[in-house]
Amino acid sequence: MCLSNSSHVPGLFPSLLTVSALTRQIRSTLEQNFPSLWVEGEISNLRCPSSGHRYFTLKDQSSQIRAVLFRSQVERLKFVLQDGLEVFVLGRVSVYEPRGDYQLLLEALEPKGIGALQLAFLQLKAKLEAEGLFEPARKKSLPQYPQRIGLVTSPVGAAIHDLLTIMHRRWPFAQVLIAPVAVQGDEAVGQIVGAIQALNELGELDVLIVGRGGGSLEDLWAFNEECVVRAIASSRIPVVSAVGHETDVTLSDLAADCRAPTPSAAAELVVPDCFTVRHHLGHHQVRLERSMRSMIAARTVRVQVQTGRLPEPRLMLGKFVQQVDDLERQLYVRMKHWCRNLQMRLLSHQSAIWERNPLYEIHRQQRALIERGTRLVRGISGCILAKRHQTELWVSQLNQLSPLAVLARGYSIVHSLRDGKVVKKSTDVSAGESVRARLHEGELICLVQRTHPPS
Amino acid sequence: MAVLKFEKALSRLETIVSELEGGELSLDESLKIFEEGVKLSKTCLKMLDDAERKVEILVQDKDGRKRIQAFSVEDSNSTES
Amino acid sequence: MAVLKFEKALSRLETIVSELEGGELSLDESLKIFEEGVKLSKTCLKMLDDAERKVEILVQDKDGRKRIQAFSVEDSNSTES
Amino acid sequence: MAVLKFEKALSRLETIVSELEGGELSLDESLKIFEEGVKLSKTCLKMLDDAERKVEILVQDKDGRKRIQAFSVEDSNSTES
Amino acid sequence: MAVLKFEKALSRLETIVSELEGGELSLDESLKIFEEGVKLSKTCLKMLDDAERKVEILVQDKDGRKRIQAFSVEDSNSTES
Amino acid sequence: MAVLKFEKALSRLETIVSELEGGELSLDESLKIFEEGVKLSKTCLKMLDDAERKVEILVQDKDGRKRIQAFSVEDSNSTES
Amino acid sequence: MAVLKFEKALSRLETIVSELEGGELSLDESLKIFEEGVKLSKTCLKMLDDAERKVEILVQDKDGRKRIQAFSVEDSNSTES
Repeated sequence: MCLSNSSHVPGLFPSLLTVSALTRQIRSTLEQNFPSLWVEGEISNLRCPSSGHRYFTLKDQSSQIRAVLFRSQVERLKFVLQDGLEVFVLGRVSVYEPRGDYQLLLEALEPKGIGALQLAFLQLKAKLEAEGLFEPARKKSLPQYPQRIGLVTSPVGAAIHDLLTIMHRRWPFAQVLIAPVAVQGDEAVGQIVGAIQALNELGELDVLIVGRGGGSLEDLWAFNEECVVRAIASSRIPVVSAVGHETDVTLSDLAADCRAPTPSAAAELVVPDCFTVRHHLGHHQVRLERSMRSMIAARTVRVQVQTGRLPEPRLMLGKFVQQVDDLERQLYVRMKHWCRNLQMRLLSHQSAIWERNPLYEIHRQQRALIERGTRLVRGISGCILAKRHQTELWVSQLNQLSPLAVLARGYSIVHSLRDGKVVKKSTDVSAGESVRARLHEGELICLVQRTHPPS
Repeated sequence: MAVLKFEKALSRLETIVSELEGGELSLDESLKIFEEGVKLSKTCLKMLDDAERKVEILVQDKDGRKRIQAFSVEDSNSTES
Repeated sequence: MAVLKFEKALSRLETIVSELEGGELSLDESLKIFEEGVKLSKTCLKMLDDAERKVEILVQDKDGRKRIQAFSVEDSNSTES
Repeated sequence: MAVLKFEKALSRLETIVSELEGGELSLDESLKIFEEGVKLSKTCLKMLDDAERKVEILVQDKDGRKRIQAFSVEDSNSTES
Repeated sequence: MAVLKFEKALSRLETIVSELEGGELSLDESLKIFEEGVKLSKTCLKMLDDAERKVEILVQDKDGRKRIQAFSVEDSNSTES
Repeated sequence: MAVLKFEKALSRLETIVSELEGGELSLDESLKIFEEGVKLSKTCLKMLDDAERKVEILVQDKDGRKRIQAFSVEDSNSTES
Repeated sequence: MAVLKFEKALSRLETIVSELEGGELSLDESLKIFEEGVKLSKTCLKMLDDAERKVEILVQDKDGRKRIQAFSVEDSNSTES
């Protein structure tokens, strides 16, 4: 501003000049001789003060010149100035009077070698990359089965037609909300950013598709604009970018959670195939049922196995029956044994009694008795015999003394029959009496005829 | 059920299938989640069957108020053609 | 009985089988747990039958029918192989 | 008699056998406890018969019967193989 | 006679044996206690017979029969083996 | 005769023998006592015979028979020896 | 006679035998005590015979006899085994 003011002051004193006058002359001279012209050089010593102007030195191998790019121009630049950038600049030569520095006042600035858009693209990409906007970690995963899908694109044209057609064919289930935007031109950036934000505010959307059909770099440029890229990156709803053709990658593509080369591709990417899903569901149902049935079957087998292991009642009880049988048998055996024991004892007593029966004693007594009987008989016999001997002794003596011997010698004894007296004198009897005369053998009965007196 | 997202349903279904296939569940639990799974799967299928094509467009009124209205593909076609 | 869980019942059945196999029990105890075991086994089988029926019912509607037969074949094949 | 436990009866029977074995009893006493023992053993056997009948009934339920036999066969096969 | 205990009889028998062995008795007394002894021993044998018969009867009813024979066989086998 | 004791008779006989030996008697008296003596001696012998017979009879009782013969034999033997 | 004890009779018999052997008795007395002696001896013999018969009857009791043989056999068997 100051420079432009001084350039309108004419020079009055050629010989003696004030610094200001000279400077003013130099300035006008320079400005007249060096109208707008293109200069090629490399940016260095770039300063970016808060005024928004850019100050730097343009240099080549051997020379350098100061250059200023005013804020209005800066704002029009797609790319960002930086040291070392080879540029073509369009500007006028002028002098900054307070310092006497001459400098180029730039009207335009183009990067050397590549286009400005290209450069801007690269610069923004580098910047956003440095910020980590494109980090895979930031990327949200897309819903597999989106119900509500937001479309940020132009409501007219083949792109949206194809997209809707494909989407409905694959996923009739989807509800689509179109946020119509201009996809190129001055309004595009603002509308796109606004639409993204509006759809985010609406909520209930599962995924956004932001994009347009193919076009030139310029056509697609809105999707390289920083605020669009940032809007995409900061969307709470996952964003699928679908810009242009396959070869064109925009910064929006990089910032989006997923990139589809074309809107049609985005449709296929965002929604699943309905047939596949049905199949998937069916498969799940099969697996559900199969696992449930196999679980039931496995449990049934387990129960059956356990049930099979339950003992046969007869076997289970058999043990107890055996116990009882065994005890009963023992009982019987013991009792029999006990009875037998008693029997043995009894029999031993019995045989002892038997052995000591009184028969022996009886027989002994019998023998003793017989012996006594013998002695008894012998005793009486002896007694009788003794008496017989004695008797016989006396009898024999008697016989020896028998008076019958006298008779034997011829004597006889006469007894009176009348009185039985022995007749010793003839007078003892009278004639006519009878007498008996005893002879040695026999007797005589005699009649006394006469008596003779003793002589 | 309307608020249940299809995806949530399907995900739950998948969890259920895994759990059932894992075989670590009790019979009761299995039956319960099996029932849930079958219902989910049917619900999902029904959702697919019942799906109606719905396309809307977000429009801005003169006074800047946003509004959603139906949009037909034919519209876009017709404008194109 | 309804509150008795299948797994608890099966586990109890297993315990009973072990105890019966151990053979350390008194007659009364044996009888008691044998009876319990038989009842448990029946209960378990009934629960499984019920579960199977429930599965059938859950699975067999409208278009479910066909699918189940298909499943069954598939299932039996898979166990055979 | 129903309240007499099998084990108690069996234990009494064992005591009786021991006492008979000891041989300290009189013939009368022996006979008396022998008689008691025989009755006990019959009681025990009757209890076992009753128990068996009861258990058979438990096991021979309608479809229970078959199943258990089936199990047995299955079981024996599985142990053979 | 019924009130005479077996053991008392046996003890009396023992006394009789001792007295008979002592040989201090008169013929009459000997005869008397010998007779008593013989009668006692017969009585005792009868009591044992009765006891044994009772044992058999107790053991041998209905199904008892078989079992006892089984026991006997078993017993003899077990002692043989 | 019955009242006459054997010993008295024998004594009388002895007296008679003595008187006869004395020779103081008349022939007639002698004859008389001699005759008495003869009678006495017969009586005595008869008494002895009677006694022997009585012994025989006493010994030869019904059941005694055998035994008595034994005695007799024994007797004869013993007298022989 | 029944009250006459055997031993007393025997003792009396002995006295009689001694007296007879003493030879101091008159024939009458001898005969008398001989008769007594014979009677005593017969009585005693009868007593002995009776006792013998009684013993034999006691000993030769049918049942008793057999049993003893049976026992003996059994006994010998049991001791053999």
